[in-house]
Amino acid sequence: MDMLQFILITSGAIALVGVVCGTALAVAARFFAVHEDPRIEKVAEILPGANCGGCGLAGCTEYARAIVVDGAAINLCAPGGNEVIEQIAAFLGREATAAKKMVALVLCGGNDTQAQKRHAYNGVADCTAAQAVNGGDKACTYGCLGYGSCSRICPVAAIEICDGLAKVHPELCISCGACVKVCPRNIIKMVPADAPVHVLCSSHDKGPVVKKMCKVGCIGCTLCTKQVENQAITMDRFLAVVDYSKETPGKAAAEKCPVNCIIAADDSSSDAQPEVLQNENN
Amino acid sequence: MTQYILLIISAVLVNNFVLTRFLGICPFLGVSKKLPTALGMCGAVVFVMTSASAVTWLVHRFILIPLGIDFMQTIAFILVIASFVQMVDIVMKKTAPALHGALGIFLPLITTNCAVMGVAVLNVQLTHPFLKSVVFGFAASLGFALALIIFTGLREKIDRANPPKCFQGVAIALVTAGLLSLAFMGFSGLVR
Amino acid sequence: MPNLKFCKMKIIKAPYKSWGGIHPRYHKDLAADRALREMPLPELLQISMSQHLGAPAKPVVKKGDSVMQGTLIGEAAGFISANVHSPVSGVVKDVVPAITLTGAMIDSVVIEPDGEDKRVNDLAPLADWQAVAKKDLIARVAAAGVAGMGGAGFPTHVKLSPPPDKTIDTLIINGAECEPYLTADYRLMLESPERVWLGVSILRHILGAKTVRIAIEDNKPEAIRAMEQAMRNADGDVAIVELATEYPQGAEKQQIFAITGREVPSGGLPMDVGAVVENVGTAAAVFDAVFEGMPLIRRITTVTGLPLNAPGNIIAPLGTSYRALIEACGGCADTVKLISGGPMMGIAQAIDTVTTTKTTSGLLALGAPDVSLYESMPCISCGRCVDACPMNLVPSELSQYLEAEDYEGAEELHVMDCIECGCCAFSCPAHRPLVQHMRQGKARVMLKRKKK
Amino acid sequence: MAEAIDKQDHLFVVSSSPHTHSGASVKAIMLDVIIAMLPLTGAAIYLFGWNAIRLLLVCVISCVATEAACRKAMGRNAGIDDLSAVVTGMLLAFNLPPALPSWMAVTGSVIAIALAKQVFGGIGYNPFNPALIARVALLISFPVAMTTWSPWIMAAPAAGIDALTSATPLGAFKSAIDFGQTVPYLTNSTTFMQFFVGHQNGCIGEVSSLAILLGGLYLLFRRCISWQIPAFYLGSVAVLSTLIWAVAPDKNLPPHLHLVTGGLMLGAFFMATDMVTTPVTRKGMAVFGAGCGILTVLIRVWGGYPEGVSFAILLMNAVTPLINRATRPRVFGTGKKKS
Repeated sequence: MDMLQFILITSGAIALVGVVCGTALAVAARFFAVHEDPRIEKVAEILPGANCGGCGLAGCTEYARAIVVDGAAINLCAPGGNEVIEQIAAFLGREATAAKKMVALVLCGGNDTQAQKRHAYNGVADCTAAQAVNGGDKACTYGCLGYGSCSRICPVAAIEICDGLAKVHPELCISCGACVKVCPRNIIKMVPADAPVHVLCSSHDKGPVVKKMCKVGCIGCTLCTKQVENQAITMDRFLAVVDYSKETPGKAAAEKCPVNCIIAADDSSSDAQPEVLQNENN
Repeated sequence: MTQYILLIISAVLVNNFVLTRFLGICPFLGVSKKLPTALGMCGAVVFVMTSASAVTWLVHRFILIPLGIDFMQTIAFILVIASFVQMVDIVMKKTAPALHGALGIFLPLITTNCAVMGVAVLNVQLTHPFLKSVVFGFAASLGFALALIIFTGLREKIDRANPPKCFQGVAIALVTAGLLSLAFMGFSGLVR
Repeated sequence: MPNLKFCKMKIIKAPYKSWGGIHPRYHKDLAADRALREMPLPELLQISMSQHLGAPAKPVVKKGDSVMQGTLIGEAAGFISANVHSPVSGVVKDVVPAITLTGAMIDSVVIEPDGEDKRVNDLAPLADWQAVAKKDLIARVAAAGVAGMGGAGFPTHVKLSPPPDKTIDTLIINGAECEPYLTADYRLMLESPERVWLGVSILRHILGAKTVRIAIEDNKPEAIRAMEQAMRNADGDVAIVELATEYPQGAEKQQIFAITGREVPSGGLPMDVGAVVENVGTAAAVFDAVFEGMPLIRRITTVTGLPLNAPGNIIAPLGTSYRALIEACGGCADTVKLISGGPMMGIAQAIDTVTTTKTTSGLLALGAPDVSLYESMPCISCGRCVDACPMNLVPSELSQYLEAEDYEGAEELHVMDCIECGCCAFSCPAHRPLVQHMRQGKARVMLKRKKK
Repeated sequence: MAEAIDKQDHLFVVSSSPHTHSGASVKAIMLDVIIAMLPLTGAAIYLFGWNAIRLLLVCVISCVATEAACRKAMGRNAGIDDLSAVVTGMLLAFNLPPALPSWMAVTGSVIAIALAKQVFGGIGYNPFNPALIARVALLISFPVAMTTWSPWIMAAPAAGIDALTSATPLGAFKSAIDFGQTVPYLTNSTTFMQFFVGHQNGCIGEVSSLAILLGGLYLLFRRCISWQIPAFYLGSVAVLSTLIWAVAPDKNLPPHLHLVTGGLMLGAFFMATDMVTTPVTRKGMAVFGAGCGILTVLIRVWGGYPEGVSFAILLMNAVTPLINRATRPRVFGTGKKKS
């Protein structure tokens, strides 16, 4: 038996096995075929794959299916940003409609040194749990409880608890909105990342009541509303509220605020937002 | 009959594929997070290992040996096993899409799984006759299934444990697998 | 009424043994021998519109109105809700949201009593209640704002109106009072057993229940004797059931099982097994509402606890502040924890200006030595909670699921069947806040179900 | 606890109900286990003298030190004050042969605490019994040292049985069977009582069934352990060994000797009853005990090792989560048709 013959037999035999197997597979594939739009997979690949649920669906693949099959809007993926929107638009031949970059913001400034407690809470260290036990331990019923439900649910660890107060790091936030949903006191809001001014308080209590409970709570003095034009800050039941659709520099308002619960863009980076993320181990 | 029973005990307990021979670790770690998924994996592995050991034996005995090309054993076996796994994959995608999704990448990974390959090669090495090969393949897959099911139970406990950061995830799972294999040492000498 | 056959009152042992349960230290001796007494009228009463389970009532008075004892001040808002009446005559000082015992902000009517106790007679006494239509009796119970006095405060008229496809054959009157410390029901049975029994007769008449069982734990022999005496002329299938002294024998589902052997199905109500359970206090309130035309405007509250100088059983008007109650019992030193209700299921209070409601069966002050703190130690799988759970759940496993926020897994393990009795957390050597885990799990599962 | 409250100033403590507690604590349970081990400690010292004291001290000290070091390294606050490391140390010492070098005992202690317990996050999270993991690891790593049985101290030549053969009864029996020799112990009627009080070779804590029973009864009385595990463990060993013995009486140990030799008693009362690694339901505990018994007999009679208690318990530890899952009690109001 010469070498060539041997090689031929070998490859022939293996090929035979391969053909038999291949045929069987082909038959099986025919009988058990599953039809799925191949574009779903492609769109899912474009999406960031964080599965954060910010679009309102169970995960990136589900969102991809919604886009391709149900024609859902393509600008719902906050973590992906404009880049992803453009890619999907190009792939599916749809129009790209950019969304404004939003970040989460905790509308409370009352940390443990500035806000009073009403009782000594003992139990599960979780905001929802603490809220369920006699309404939470912070004296102000609008204040951040600081047990970190938002920080635990955040998929990118962008929320830090400092001195009993949750703080969002805007540069890390992917605006999935998970924290907004989980907060039992509904004091986390999505705000435009470039908004110039924020009121860090959610209390609708009257001034004297607020004053008793918190050093940095909005007392409803209305001074700030007079510092801005076109009603970018308005009063709503003793609380100054920023209308983010109107862009107004708020430095003057921040300076006038007697309780310092208003922060304006140019000093927010140094003062209001701590730079270093501490390692949350418990 | 006795030899088959001993063969089964040996392959399931004494020389457990996962815990004593350390074969098939990849799906062992990969699909041990939820019991239903693990059970699905067990079913797939039992099917693939049993039928693959039968077919590889036939291929080896009636194609490779007569042609004198048993050095092609590895390639031929991979071909056969890969087709089997692909078959399971296709069928499962149609009949049990949820399970298919849960198994994910680990289903095709049986293809190159050393456990399946190992049973085929061991059959050749130990010169098992046909029936014994099939029984051995079946018993080995049962051993894999036993280890996987036990480990899945443990995994559910470990996933709620609180190991230090550097041990979280697969590391602690491997430690546990090691301890489990330590416990399985007790069966050594059971079949002499 | 059917044949008046005179027979001696039957006292039977509970025929079935319910599962699980614990034996806490009862401390009932603190207040058990203190006779019921009224307290001096507080300067202000702050009556919450959320006196009961369900929707808070709608205030129907405004600042400056003068009210009399029994004037309707809050109107039931919906089917599961109850009327609220003024407990005193006086002037409405304000209608404002105030913190209730659960920590929620609910509209409350603040009344300054004038001390004259003039009474309004909106509800005429129905001495011949047997001649009154059942429908009208239920309407009377609803008008009087009667709600369950055991602790949950479920509006009684709702319980008395089961859907037509449910037949109620058994009426159980709950006098078990298995909560440690509390003696309000005990004193009531001891001092006015006739009121209780007549109330029971009215309830029985309304429901048409063949079987009536008065359930009392066997650590209250005097109460059993008093009730036996009051019920000596009872006819039909009526008996006092002596329950074993074990917490939670007073829990509805466990009590029904101990007495009838029937299990209220998972997710179901007692009426699904043909039973209605009413507290002895509710029975007395029904009697007052029907027989005397008196709405539910006050209740017995056991004010107790080791730091308290003179524990007692106080008949207090609704809206009495906890501080006033404590002062009426001689004040106390060094309260670390103030609990509305008993130690097992009561609600810890943040402030003592909260006021009593129809459900305030007790006010318990705990000093530092009695307070055990929860720690989040890991579960050591001792299985004591499994032994203690009267619902046969596996609290250890459940709490770990809930800690991992696996709410679907917890739902499969029947977290919704948890009755929050506290047996698990009581017996947990790792001091895990098991009940809190369960509550959170239940809340999450409810939220999920609502969304669907 | 009191300090924590004092710090709270005028604020009331608020927590979810219940507001009262049975007073049970992990520490109290561990203390009870230590008390239950006192008769055992006495017996070990009486029988093995200095070696027992040495092993106990070495194991306890190194276990506690390892635990403290691990907690510190991991930056976890809860330290060694729950006494669980002391219990592990004592149990490990009881599972070691008297002449084992101290450094091996230290190695075992480190394995028990660091590898089998703290790696998982400490007490409550470990899936396997730490002391048994250490024993098995030592047995596999140092087979000679772990099976060198220097005889108990009182084993004067006058003793009725041959205590100086440097083998445990189970080991001597197994090798006798293997080499076709005459089987010892089968004829002597006083053997059982001698074994029962502890006159046999073996690990320092496993020889005296009497002392173990005393401790076990204390644990049962204090409700630290449930009766199901020891009862079903010993019961299944008794039943199975009776059956096997009845089939071939000359080749197998009689059941009453199975019960008092090797680590069975220690295992049934102290090792298989470790709360963390055993099922939580009563039914599960029964299954666990029975499983341990079956595996023990399986390994003793047919396995390569003369003794199977450690392996049996570890294997059952491994299936504990599955047992828990399978033996969940029927929830009130489910499963039964409403009446």
